Amino acid sequence: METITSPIPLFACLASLLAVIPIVAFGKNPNLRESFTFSAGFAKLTLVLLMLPWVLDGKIVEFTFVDEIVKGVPLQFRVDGLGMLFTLVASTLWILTSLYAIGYMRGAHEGSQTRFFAFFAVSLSATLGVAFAANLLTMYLFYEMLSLATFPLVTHHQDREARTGGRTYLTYLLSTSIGFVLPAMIYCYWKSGGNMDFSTGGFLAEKVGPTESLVLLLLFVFGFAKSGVMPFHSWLPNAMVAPTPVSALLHAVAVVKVGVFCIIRVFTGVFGTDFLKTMDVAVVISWIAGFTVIVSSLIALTQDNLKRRLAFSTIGQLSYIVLGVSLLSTFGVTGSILHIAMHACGKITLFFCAGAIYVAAHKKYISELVGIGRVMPVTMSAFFIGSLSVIGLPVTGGLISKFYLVMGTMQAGHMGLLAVFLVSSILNAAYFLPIVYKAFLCRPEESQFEPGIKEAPLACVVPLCITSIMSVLLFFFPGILLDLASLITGVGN
Amino acid sequence: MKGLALFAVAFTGALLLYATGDFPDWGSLDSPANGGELSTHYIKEVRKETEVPNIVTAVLADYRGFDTMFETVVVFVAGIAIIAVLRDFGNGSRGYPPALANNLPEEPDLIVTQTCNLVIPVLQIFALYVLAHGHHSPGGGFQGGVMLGASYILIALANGVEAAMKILSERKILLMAATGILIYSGTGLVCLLLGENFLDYHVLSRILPTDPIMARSHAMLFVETGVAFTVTAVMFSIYANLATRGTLKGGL
Amino acid sequence: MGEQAPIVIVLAPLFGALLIAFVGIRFKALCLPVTLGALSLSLAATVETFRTVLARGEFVYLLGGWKRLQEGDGISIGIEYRVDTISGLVLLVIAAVSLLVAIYSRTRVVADTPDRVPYYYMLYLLLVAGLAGMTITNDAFNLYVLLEISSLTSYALIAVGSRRAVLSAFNYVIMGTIGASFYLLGIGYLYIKTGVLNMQDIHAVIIANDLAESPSIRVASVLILMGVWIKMAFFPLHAWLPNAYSYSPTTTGALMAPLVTKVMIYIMIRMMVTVFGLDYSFRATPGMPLHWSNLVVTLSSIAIVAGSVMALSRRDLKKMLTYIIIAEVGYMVGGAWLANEKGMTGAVYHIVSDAFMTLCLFLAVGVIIARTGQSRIEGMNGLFKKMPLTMAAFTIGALSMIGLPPTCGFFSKWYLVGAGIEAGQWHYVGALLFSSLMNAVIFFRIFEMAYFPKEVNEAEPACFDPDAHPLETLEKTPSSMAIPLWISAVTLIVLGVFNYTIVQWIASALQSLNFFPAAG
Amino acid sequence: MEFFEQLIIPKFNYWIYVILMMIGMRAMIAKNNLVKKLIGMAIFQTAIILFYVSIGVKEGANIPILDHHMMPGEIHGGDPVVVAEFANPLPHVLMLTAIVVGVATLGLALAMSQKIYRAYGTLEEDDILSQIKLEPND
Repeated sequence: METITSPIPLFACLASLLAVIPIVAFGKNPNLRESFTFSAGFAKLTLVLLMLPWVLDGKIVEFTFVDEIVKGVPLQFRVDGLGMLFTLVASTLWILTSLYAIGYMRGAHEGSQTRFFAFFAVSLSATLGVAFAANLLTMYLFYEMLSLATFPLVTHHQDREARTGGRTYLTYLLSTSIGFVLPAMIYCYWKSGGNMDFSTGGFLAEKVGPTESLVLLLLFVFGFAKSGVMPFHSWLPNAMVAPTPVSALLHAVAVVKVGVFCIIRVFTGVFGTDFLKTMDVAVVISWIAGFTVIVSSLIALTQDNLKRRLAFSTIGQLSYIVLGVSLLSTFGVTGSILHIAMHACGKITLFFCAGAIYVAAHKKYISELVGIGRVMPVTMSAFFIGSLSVIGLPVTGGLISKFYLVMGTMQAGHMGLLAVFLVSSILNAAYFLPIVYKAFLCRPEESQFEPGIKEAPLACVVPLCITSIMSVLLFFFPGILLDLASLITGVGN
Repeated sequence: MKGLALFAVAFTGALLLYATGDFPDWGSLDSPANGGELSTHYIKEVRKETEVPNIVTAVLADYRGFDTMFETVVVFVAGIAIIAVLRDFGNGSRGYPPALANNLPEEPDLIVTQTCNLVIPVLQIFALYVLAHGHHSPGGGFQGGVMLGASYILIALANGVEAAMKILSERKILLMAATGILIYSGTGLVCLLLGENFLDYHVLSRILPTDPIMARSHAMLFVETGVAFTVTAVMFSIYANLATRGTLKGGL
Repeated sequence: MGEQAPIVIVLAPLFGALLIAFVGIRFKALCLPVTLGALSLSLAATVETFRTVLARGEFVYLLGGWKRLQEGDGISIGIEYRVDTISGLVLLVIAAVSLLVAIYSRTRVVADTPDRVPYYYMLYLLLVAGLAGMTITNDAFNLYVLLEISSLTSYALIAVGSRRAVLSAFNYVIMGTIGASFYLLGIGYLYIKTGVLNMQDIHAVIIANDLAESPSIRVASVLILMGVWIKMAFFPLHAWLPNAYSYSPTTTGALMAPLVTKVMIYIMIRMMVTVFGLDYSFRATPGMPLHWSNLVVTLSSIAIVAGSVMALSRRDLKKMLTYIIIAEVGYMVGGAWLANEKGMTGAVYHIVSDAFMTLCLFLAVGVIIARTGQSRIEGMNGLFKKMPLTMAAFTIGALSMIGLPPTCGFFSKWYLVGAGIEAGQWHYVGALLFSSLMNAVIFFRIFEMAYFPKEVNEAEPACFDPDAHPLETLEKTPSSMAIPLWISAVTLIVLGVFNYTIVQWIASALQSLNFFPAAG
Repeated sequence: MEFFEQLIIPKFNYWIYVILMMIGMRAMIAKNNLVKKLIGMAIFQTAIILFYVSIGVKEGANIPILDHHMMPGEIHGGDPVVVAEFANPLPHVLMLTAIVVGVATLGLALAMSQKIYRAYGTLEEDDILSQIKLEPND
């Protein structure tokens, strides 16, 4: 594979971080401030797109900050297919979310917007850092940075509820990353003789035994608690106290996807799927993930708060990804990688809708949404498309990733897990479709809404339309994603 | 707590006694410390290397002169530390009750003052002798300094601290103490400026009319004088501060 | 300067103190400039020395020009200075920290001790001279003298504070004297068996005469260890530290907390490595029920856990930090005794990083006290809004304490945990992680308090010792306080990113020591 | 008896120093009165001085000052120096330092105890502690 040394990954990562300075400096002038957010967003996307052709050609873009931060391990960025896909999703959705955030924050009259946009930008930088990280240490660095940068976002309202939510948030994320990932990482460093690079297809391969592997895997899977694998999931519903744009981008795309992204890296880069196949340990992870899928879906059914229901749904969907990669089959891994993108588009649509409903009608609970489709038809149509994608029904992208996941399960020969997919799909349908049903197909007298209520501001509605359209488009044109995914699995070229 | 203290003490004692069995016998000539190369070198070579018959002085002020410089600094530190901690600068330092007034007898006792007046000059001259003759007999800067300091303490005892402070005021004390160290470290610094290492006295022969070996001997006298300055000043200062609870008024 | 640089490191503060004695008493405004000048000179000399050390490997300076006997191969008859990369690093830390704190002290010393400013700065400079001298010297007894200088000055620097400070200082005198006397006694035990005082000579004689198994040397090592442990506040012997540091004036705490314990740890390492030798320190002793180094590592695990738990239970910022120091001491002692090269490297690296972490936090707390008049956690409501820059620096310090990348605290933890795994000391690894988590809880509790407004926090009415802190508060943070704070915060990240360079320096000094694989 | 002959009689100085030191140390740790603690400290430090000086003793030796006829500059200069005739000078030098340190520490500690007395009106440790308990603190 050809390697290109270029500072573009650095610039892409820094674009949003540097934007913090003008954002804070022009905090008094909201329009100017937001214009910087946008220019940073477009700059970032442009930089990412610049690298896309290289990556699709099978080349690798590298940038090294520090040659050896500890012995044998550089602080380094390396853009490969997986990182590219994730970056593409995150930076595209950031622009949309920024637009949405402007509408939402102004519509809901939130305070401290400068701080909000500043930390939002920092979070994006950290996300890109994780995506580009060339080794475990670099990844850990940005992973922790993301945990901290999102804390002020989660606790944005600075009220008592926010404090509780923020406390849970950090307790889970920090205690797991320090308690589990850090020792596991240092153990890996020691075992591998000072190498932590992802590119070699598993730097721990052949260096650890089955028991060690299992323990390390468990430490990593639970340690990257952003992935929401049970029992370390409950920070996610609690983080829903955040303003909706945060929930949308961070807790459907950036933060949680960073969690599963890290786990994918652990499987592919730390151990290597080929090495794990020689031992029968990854199936333990599969079953833990499978358990999470079912249980979280069941919990989601019982939630009345819309955002909480979405949160539990997210937990389930994340575990799809963990499950897929832990199957170790090419289809499974492909499905996992695709699902990052597909679920991102679908879930962000749903969150956007939840936020739009809140801005327009100040409703948070599902039981209050009867008949809302009549007053907010655009929003609820987008919601419908989003839920189709999450359930995995045509004509949305969710179907494709789910298809690969199911194929992967069959390829790996775990029929029990196949049942998990089936049951959970039914459950997904069961907790989403009734909302849509009641929103549109209720009798007029049942409707809880006065006709006076209108759609949310344009800045809110446009992004959610775009993301829902993207969900559909991804069904028809998944090619580029498949190409990127195949770079990792090594199939299809 | 008391039990714990007893245990700690007993444990330490047992530990120390345990090692005692391993020591060379008391007064043995060939123990590592007494018969070792270091001690032997000092005794044998001191006359060649420094021309000072008093080996203790030679080791103190030359071989280990750097130690002694910091010893003097210890004295200096004690002086300023006591001032910094205890000295009452008369502005009711932050909420403490003002220091208790000392009840002095109206008149200093005649017999005591007269006796002291007789003793003090002798004491001071003897102190100077001890200082100056430190090369050839027991004595040196510390001993001479302590005696000089004692003479001032004697003045304070007889006539009250305030009377003594008229002779040696607080400002003078501080200057004197600092001058002592300056003499010591300045001697070293001159060596350094003449191009040799700090405290390498032999190079002073370039500015003193002597050979390098005698230069060491003379330099030792300088530094001992410095020590005496500091010790004198600080001894008196400690007494004056402690005796008056930091007020420097009244006296015992 | 070149060849004379090592002595200038120590002499500059000494002459600075003398200069203050001559002119500072009358012209109080000159005290601070003199202090800054002396410390800058000292820093420059340290840098020069360190550069020479990097070029040559080590730098020997003979005081009084007394060469070793037998054309430089025999024993030393005078006192010599010896700087290698490890002591050079510690010297750099001392010089840099003391200079930063001196800048920081501009408004504080006048506020805390208005009537004794010159005395304060004299003691300050002499403390720095003592610490630097301890680090640089190669003579076991000279070390004792400088140890006493640093002790006496620190007693006084603490005791100039409130009345509680005097009491704490008194306890410190008692404990410190026991510690220093134990050290002195240990040197005596070494002297009686070896007849020399130079550290390398002691080691050579122990090896040559095969004294390692003799009871005197054993007892000497125990005494010296106990002595330095008391001085560094290693866990069961820590009782003097929290009060002494928390009731002392701001500047004193900020100077002593980063330096004194760290220098003592350096002394311990020096004793283990230079005087007794690794072979002696880490070898299993026949007839001892416990492995010598295992025992110490176990003790340090206990120290780490105990320090963290005690820190958690404090409601006063300064007190809490002092207990964290106690836990951090456990990190370093344990690391040094893990009996492998990584552990030693980690311990030395942690000396550097912990010094700056502690400095950063103490400086930040000093600013908080100056601005709010108190240091209770309850009183920190809404501080992020009131003083965002200070709190940002505090956050960096706290993150480093917790051990998050890319701060230096992460990397010292990285090396120490790695060494613990390599040595198979799982309880030590566990203790380190536990302490990280505890620090996370401790600091996020503070962040939470400072981030959320008062009505959310339901703060208890803040109560505090009226004479512990200045009651008058500043309207804005003076730049003399903000700049050192920020320099220290940035240093934390710089030290983290360039940790490998530092570690290579440390390794170059450790290279000459043949670390053998840990037994058991 | 053998025990006495081998361990105590030839080393009695060391025994005495240990006993003195333990007395001092116990006073330092366990005494309630601050000044008594300081007296203990003085005993403690003096015991160490005794120990060091004991190291330097040589049986039959004189003080470590050379006679003038041994000095090279004198008329009879260059008489041989018999090492066994002079006590070991080094411990004396070291102990001069220890004495000075002892004085300095004691002086400073006394100053502190005076200040404590001024602040609390007592030098009994438990009285002071009970006063502190009444104050608001951590």
